[in-house]
Amino acid sequence: MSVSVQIEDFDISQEIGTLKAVRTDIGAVVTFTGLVRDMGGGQPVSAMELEHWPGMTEQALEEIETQARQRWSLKATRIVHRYGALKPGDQIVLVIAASPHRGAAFEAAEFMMDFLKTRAPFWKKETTPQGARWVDARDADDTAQARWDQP
Amino acid sequence: MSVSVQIEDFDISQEIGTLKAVRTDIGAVVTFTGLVRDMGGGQPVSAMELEHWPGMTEQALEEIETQARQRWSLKATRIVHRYGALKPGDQIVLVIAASPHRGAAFEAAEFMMDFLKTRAPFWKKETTPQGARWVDARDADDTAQARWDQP
Amino acid sequence: MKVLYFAWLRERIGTGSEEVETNASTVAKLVAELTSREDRYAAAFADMSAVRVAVDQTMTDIDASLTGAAEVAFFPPMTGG
Amino acid sequence: MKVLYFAWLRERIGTGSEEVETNASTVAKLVAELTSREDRYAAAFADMSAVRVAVDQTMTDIDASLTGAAEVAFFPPMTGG
Repeated sequence: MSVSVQIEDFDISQEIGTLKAVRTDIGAVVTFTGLVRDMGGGQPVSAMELEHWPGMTEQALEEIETQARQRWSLKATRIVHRYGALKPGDQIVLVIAASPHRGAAFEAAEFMMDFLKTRAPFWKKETTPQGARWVDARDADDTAQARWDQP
Repeated sequence: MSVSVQIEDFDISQEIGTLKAVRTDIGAVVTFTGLVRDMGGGQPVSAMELEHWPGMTEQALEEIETQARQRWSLKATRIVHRYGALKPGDQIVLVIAASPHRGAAFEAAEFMMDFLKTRAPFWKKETTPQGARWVDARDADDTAQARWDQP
Repeated sequence: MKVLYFAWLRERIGTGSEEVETNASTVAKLVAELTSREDRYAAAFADMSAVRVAVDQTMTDIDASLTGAAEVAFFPPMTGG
Repeated sequence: MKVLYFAWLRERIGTGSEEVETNASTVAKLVAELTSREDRYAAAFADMSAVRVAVDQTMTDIDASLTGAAEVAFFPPMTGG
């Protein structure tokens, strides 16, 4: 269980390798990787700047990880989120959930992503031919997060 | 869209790299990796032998990939399944689903795994202190697959 | 008729693939014929609820016709992934 | 009182962090006070439905008390992931 907020890129195989290095009781590993898309709001995107709230961000990601581990039986979790200057195709975020069985790993990874979208203090600014603009929060992300409240 | 049935290990970062090398319209990549667990049926497992049906296996995996791409808007998919002699901690299977948005990527990856569990001609034999035994199919896997039939 | 066996069926019968001379018109009749021939087939086909069948690489059941078929495969439920 | 601004709030106000001398008892009163001081605050706080608030790093709303608080942060809805 650990989180990193960093400028540097990450390597998924290496991150999984670290999680499973010390154990052989993991049967299922689910990863989610978010990438910068070349289109946003109907406009071509040439660059993205990711702003965050240093200190607060780590705390928010740890809280999301803790909640996931309270809800599912997980052997390992990991969240890596980048900030700074990115371009289309670049990796933004990595979430990993490892469990003995696949159902828990899938659900926990999706849960962490849904919460991260609405609860982690990051703000995206995209550069388009019409200039730079801050990305609006999507209602769909609030809906995706809210479904985990249901009993 | 491609499948591989191989003895060799695979590298997840490299597999994702191949999928996204030629495009920047992917926002979400979900991977599932199945690993050999050190316990099976309450017994410690020291080794696993994976038997398959050459020729038929590739066809079954391609059919699963095709179905996933008919149900969700996916930019890329990939299935790699190993056979032969494996040991606890080894990677068995990799499924990747890439989409502009995360919901489709999560669902498609889970769909492909559920079908793979019951529709791909593989059979596992585990070595335990009580000798070698063929792994029984799990009812839970049939249930997991059947839920995709619902409208 | 080419007949394939996988996993513990292959082990009990002692081969993964063989040519069988038969006029059986259905999978069930082929199973009965093999079972009467030798004990190792009887051992493999003792509990048909644990056996799955494919005719010409298409999953089917014990009552499937073998008319025009080139290949039959017998195996336990799949455990991939 | 330490006040933080992120994203387009930071851009409109022209700083990400500042010390503000205030006796405002709630977030709403602080916003009103800043808005009356300078146009750049008025521009940033023109539509408070698009602004989120945290007091001492806990998400709250515009009516939250500032009694005993050391830090207030203003930012648009988060867009991580």
